[in-house]
Amino acid sequence: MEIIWLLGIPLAGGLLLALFGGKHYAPEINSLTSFATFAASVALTLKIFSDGPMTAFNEQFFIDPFNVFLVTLTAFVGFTTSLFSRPYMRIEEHHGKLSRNMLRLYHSMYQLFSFTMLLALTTNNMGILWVAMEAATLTTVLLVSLYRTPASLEAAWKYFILCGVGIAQALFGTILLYFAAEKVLGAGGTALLWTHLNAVKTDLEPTVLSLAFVFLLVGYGTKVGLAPLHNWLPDAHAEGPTPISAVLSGLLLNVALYAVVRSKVLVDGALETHLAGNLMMGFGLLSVVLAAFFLSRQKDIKRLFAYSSIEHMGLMTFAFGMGGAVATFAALLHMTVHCLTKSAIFYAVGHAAQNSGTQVMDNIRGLIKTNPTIGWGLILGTLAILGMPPFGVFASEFLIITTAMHEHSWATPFLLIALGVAFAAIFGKVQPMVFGETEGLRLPHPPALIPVFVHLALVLLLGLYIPPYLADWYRQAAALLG
Amino acid sequence: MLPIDYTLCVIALWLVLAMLGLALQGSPRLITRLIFPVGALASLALAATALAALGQTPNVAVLPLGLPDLPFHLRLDALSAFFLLILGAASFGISLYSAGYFRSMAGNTLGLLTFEYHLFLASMALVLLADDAYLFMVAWETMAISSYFLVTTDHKIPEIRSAGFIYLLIAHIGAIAILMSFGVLQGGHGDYTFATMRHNELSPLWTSVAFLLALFGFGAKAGMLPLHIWLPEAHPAAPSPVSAMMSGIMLKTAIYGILRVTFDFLHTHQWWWGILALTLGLATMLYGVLFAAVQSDMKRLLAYSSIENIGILIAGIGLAILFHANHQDQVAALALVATLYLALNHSFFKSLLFLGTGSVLHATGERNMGKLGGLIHKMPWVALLVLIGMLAISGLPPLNGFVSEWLLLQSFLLAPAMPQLYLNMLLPLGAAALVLGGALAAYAMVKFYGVIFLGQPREEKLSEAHDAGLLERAGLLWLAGGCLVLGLAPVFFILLIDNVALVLVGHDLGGTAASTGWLWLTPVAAERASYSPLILFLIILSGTLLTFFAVRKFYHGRVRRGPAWDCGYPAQTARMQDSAEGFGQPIRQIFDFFFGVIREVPSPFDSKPHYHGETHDRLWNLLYLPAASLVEKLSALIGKMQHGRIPLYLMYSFVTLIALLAFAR
Amino acid sequence: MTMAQQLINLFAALLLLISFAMLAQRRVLTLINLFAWQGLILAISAAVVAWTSNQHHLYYSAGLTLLLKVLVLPWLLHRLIRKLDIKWDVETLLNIPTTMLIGIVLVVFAFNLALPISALSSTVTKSTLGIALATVLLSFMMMITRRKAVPQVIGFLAMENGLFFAATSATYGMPMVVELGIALDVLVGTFIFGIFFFHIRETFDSLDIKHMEKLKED
Amino acid sequence: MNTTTLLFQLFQNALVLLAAPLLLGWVNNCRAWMQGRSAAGIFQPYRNLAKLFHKDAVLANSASPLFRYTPYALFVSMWLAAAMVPVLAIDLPLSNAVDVIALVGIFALARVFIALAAMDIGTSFGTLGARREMLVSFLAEPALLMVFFSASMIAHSTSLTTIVETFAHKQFVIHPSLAFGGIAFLMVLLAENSRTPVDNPSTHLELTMIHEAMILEYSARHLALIEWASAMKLFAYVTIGIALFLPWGIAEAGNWGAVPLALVILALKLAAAGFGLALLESVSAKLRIFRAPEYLGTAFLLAVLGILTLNLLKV
Repeated sequence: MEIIWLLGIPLAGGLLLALFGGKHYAPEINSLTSFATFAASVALTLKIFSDGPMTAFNEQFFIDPFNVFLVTLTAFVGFTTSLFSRPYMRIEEHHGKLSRNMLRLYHSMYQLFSFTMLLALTTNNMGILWVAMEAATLTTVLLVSLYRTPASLEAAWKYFILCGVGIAQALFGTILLYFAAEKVLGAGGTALLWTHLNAVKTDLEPTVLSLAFVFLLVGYGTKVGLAPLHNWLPDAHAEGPTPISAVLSGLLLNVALYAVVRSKVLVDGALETHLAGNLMMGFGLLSVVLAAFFLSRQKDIKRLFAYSSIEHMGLMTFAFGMGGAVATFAALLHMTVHCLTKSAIFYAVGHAAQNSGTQVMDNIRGLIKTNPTIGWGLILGTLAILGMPPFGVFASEFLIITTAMHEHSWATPFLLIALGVAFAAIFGKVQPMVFGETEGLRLPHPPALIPVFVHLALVLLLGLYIPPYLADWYRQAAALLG
Repeated sequence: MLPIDYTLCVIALWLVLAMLGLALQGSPRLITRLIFPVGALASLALAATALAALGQTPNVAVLPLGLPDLPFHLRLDALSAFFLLILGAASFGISLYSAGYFRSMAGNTLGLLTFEYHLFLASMALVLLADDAYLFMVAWETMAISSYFLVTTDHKIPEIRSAGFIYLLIAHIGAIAILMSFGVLQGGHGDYTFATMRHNELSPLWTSVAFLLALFGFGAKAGMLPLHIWLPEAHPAAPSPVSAMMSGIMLKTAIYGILRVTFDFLHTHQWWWGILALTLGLATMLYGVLFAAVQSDMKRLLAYSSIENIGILIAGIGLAILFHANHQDQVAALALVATLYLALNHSFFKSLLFLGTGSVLHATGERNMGKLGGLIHKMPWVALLVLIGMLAISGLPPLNGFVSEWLLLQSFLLAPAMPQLYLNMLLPLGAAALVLGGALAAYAMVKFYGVIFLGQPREEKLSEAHDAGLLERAGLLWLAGGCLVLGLAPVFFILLIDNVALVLVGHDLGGTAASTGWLWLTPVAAERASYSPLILFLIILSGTLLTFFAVRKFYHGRVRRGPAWDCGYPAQTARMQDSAEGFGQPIRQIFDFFFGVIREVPSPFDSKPHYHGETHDRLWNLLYLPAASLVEKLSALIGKMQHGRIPLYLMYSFVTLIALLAFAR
Repeated sequence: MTMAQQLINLFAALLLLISFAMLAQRRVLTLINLFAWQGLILAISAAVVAWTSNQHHLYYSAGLTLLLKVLVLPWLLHRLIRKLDIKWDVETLLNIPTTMLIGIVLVVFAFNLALPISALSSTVTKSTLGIALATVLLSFMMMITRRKAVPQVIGFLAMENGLFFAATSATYGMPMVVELGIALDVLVGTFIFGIFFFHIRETFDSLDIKHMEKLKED
Repeated sequence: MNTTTLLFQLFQNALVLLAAPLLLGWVNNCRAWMQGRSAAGIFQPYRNLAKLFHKDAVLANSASPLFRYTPYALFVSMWLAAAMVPVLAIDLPLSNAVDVIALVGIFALARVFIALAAMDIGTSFGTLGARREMLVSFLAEPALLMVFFSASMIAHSTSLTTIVETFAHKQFVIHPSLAFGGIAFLMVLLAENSRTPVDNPSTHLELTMIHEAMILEYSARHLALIEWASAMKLFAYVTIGIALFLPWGIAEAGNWGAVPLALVILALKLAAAGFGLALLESVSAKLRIFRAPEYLGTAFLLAVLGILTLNLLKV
């Protein structure tokens, strides 16, 4: 029942906004819808929390602790981002960057996008999962090119082509999965249902599944932004409107990673080997290291943080790849804190860029002077994302690194060096933007900074104290993923 | 209520004060008149608690915070207690001083600063109490961040910004090393409480790895060669009370860390660790003091002198390790006591000196010693109190600096024969280096005091200089008094420190330290070495008075004032005194291979002669720039990957796919 | 070996042939026609599979394919090309013979990869999986080698065809809901491509993707 | 520590106080003789002091209290230093309160004060003198300490009493380490007491002077105290040398009967030492100030070498 609300609200909202999205009250509708979605997700969560995993609509939907926590997270960040996008988009409009029609497109697509993500998370059907992922691409690609500038077009095109091709590989993987499954489950509808696959995973044909996983990994991995498949990511993040960058970084990547992990569970069941894990660890490590070194060359602030997202997704992938209770726990925690922190950073970055009329870091200076809250939000968020205690990112990184230390000690030097380099690069660039002298202008509308500080407060909390119910929630999820 | 509960209360109070600081941004008077004094009292309470806890058995606490499987463990044993004592005692003076010092600061800046200041205090206390890796790292990095923001308080100045950046970067790298060290220490149990680390038995290889990582990590915070580069940048950049706290207290937390890991977690010691620490320490000391002697910025000078003292501390630790590894525990205890005592002393006199520079800065707005001078007439209080600190840091009897140096030299001298023959050679060399360092420190300090406070004012504006206010004086007095007391009655404190030595090396000086009464300091045995600062002091004092009145009695006390004679040279101006550079010139000449010197010397025919000289740290070019450029090169290489062409990107995924397929089947 | 099997294999061979042709083809219009032919063959093979293994939902997907890939998409592309009057020949990044050689290597690789799998297949059409994979890889190849937007898109759609072929022949088609979803995505995707063509066209007044190499690490 | 020892301590205090100028006078006399000048008589220092004490003191306008009270501190610390060296009898209560390290510390204290006082007036010469003094000291001090260390390593103690006791009791053994130490000590002695080759007490030539440059601004009783202090410093150094390198004939602990004899022997030793000092000064030329570091560095290295040989040869 909650599922209908959960999926229905954004869908309806999307269609509604397709009509009224250009009106001046559209942002409020947008936020309201997102809030309703969030409420639905909370209801769903409570339900799951009280009476365990469930399936719905003859098993087409499946909710367990793993995805329900992602659902809540997605809905929450979707909501806060909509709050942020209100003033942000107003200011963009005020600067004459956007027309009414563009706003209409933006608002309706925003809702549809969250719909597709929620669908991808809640569905039980690997095929639908694929469809939803593809749809997520389709809904965002036009938003990336919203400004119609050459750069934004180029970014969108790359995003479209690369993710399209990638996702096609994922489809092939899904087909192979089905191919293997129908031997066991027989042809027809049930053979793609994750629950059923999970039940029989040990009987699935290993050779097929290993191939299938390769395709799935390459496919969904492209959307996760694993190096060397990440090339669309910085462009798309940099050129799209900031709220979209925020949800892309904070949510879409998580959802893609979710898809990978779901497939990994099946494959691990079928193969005795640790193939899937090793592949993921390899990709993860590569992404972390490459991203870290990319960081120091960035000039555009949003690209900078896009690369940091790649780094962190790599870290999560690595952790999931390691497997085991602690590592998975850490990965889930990292998903949460990274999502919160990174979106908060993008909020601050968005206003910072508007404030100084550019995304080029050398021209952004003295934020603390012109707009203290933005400045503090940015620098605190940066410290948090760099894994500085007492923020939560440190907690998860602590767990990941310490686990890596006594399970794959060879990997830790790379991780740590990468973290060090990333720190030098990011902090060296952010500090002069925040501090120093400037004659900056104020914003025409008051910036939305409640979301920033709400997120940062949550991250801080998670660094100092993880509420017990949240903890065993993660634990259950970790147990599910094995 | 156990001592640890009291300490926790103090920490909580500090955190509350921090919050209040943010809340009361509007009313600076309230902040300076209320928050800082209360914080100071809290410090005092902390010091008292620590003093009480020094002799007691360790007591522990667990807070329901942190990671679900790893809540915050806290533990208060003699070692923590001792460093908490340092924290409390020094920060009492500093907070008192700050109450007066910051009164002229703008409201919102002051509010933030108050927040960071007390957060800094609390985090330092937590570092000392932490009993699991997670809490330790959290507190450690919080300490780094809060101090970073304190350093960059005046962030409008580019130098200060870069200083802050370097500081935080090196702190972070150090933290990473520390984390790795903990990772090694927990030895695969996956349990990160210190309790397990204490009981782990690691293989010699891994113990060495852990030790080296810890030395690196904590050394980075302490400012050990070659990781000292941030210190002379960051400490001067901060507002003086903060500099005082960083130099006086924060550096000690790094020493605490080294001691904690080396003597508490690692049970079997390799004697070469001792050699390593000793050499590094002495090198650091000489490096620091040489650079201190040639500085012309008074706070940089002090910062470098902090590097020197840190060097001595590390050398002392190395000595202790050496003896401990050779099972000569009594001498090891002696070396440790000396080290810890120096740590205590340094926290007093270095804070005192930094605060003194603060007052000078306040009164004149000038950090360059070349523009100061003659302030003893304008600010007698500060001059007197700083004089005490300066004598103390130069290691002159009967003040406290001398006691620790004396003890350290004793532990060099009383060392029984080592199994490793060449060590017997090396130790005297170490002693020689130590003594040389001490003498050079005196040189630097005479320069410091003489150029700032003595002579004639080098600038016009110095005539407006005013003495420090009441609260500042109170703070300075407390610290100066500490220097005196620690210098005159060392036996009490050494008996306290003995507990720490007992905890660390399982042996203490025992009764012998006070065998011949509290008046006499006899570390081993009366006939081997004894020193009674109080008697010495009394004799000097009474002697001086005696002579003074005797001269008055037998002759007269008549005095006339007149212009300085100066060999009858008529046209004396203030510019003819030695500038700071001038005073450091001999050092720069003798040890020129240490310094990268840039000088513009005017030609004899200049109509407007202009002299400019600066000394650089060679290591900067030798070590840090290459590292940075290496990273640059690497990222340039990797950057080529992102070539912007779709076919190329498609090719990446294509190749990846093919490769994986080939790999997977 | 039954009639149906032979038929399927024949179609598979044709499919492969066409994708090679596309790889080699220079002219956009012909490319589109080839794509249409591919779609047609797909549809028929789907129908045949449906008929032999009387899986009824395969008829629907066959019909869907006919509608979408033979009629709608080619028509759309034609209209586009007429609108944007792009009649030029397609320059490739690699010269054709090299492309062909690599293509052959790919095919061999694909077959090797597929052998153990199709050995397990219970369907009448075991050997086709390799061909499907080969088609996918070839279209991928094509996307890499073309430097104009439209051929790239066609390559993309051809890849979709390959996937579809795998779905129908190797397995007896995915569940209907999935099929529909995929079809929807393809359709929407093509529309969006269309929109993009116009945008790109009006911004760079050409559909050459070499204009779109600005965003990079320099 | 009983009353007798206390009394004896007072006696030695008085002795050094009075005998120090005498030694200075003696050295100057010898020098005069060797350089063929007519000597002023060995009591000249006393006359100088008396004269200075009677004069009115003149202070520079910019003089601070530090400048004014330094001479007293200087005087007392030198007195203390001289008084704590056991040359007549072994157990001096003071030398328990202050061991060799502290002794060096006291010298350093005095030096720092005089240097500060020199900078206080803010004349070019004062600062110049202070700088040079510190330059000399930061090399001389370690050298001196190293000499002490080699001695105290032989005696396994840093307390002067024990050291002297050990040496006095040992039947005559050549300590090669002490030989090095002896030379080093001699060099330090010359440097520290501002005599040639490092400094020249009898000149006010700007470019060469060190000690004199520092006390240029002092007059009358302050100057007198300083002069007296430096006399006692010389005395202290010479007696230290005697105590370390030729302690024989010193009175045993508690054996007060031997004190008169010891006194005579000491007088002879001092006379010899003073003569030797004068000889050295007459035959050696003053170094350029920039050479001083090399000279003192040599002293330092010699002292360290002494310790190394001590560890090597175990004697």
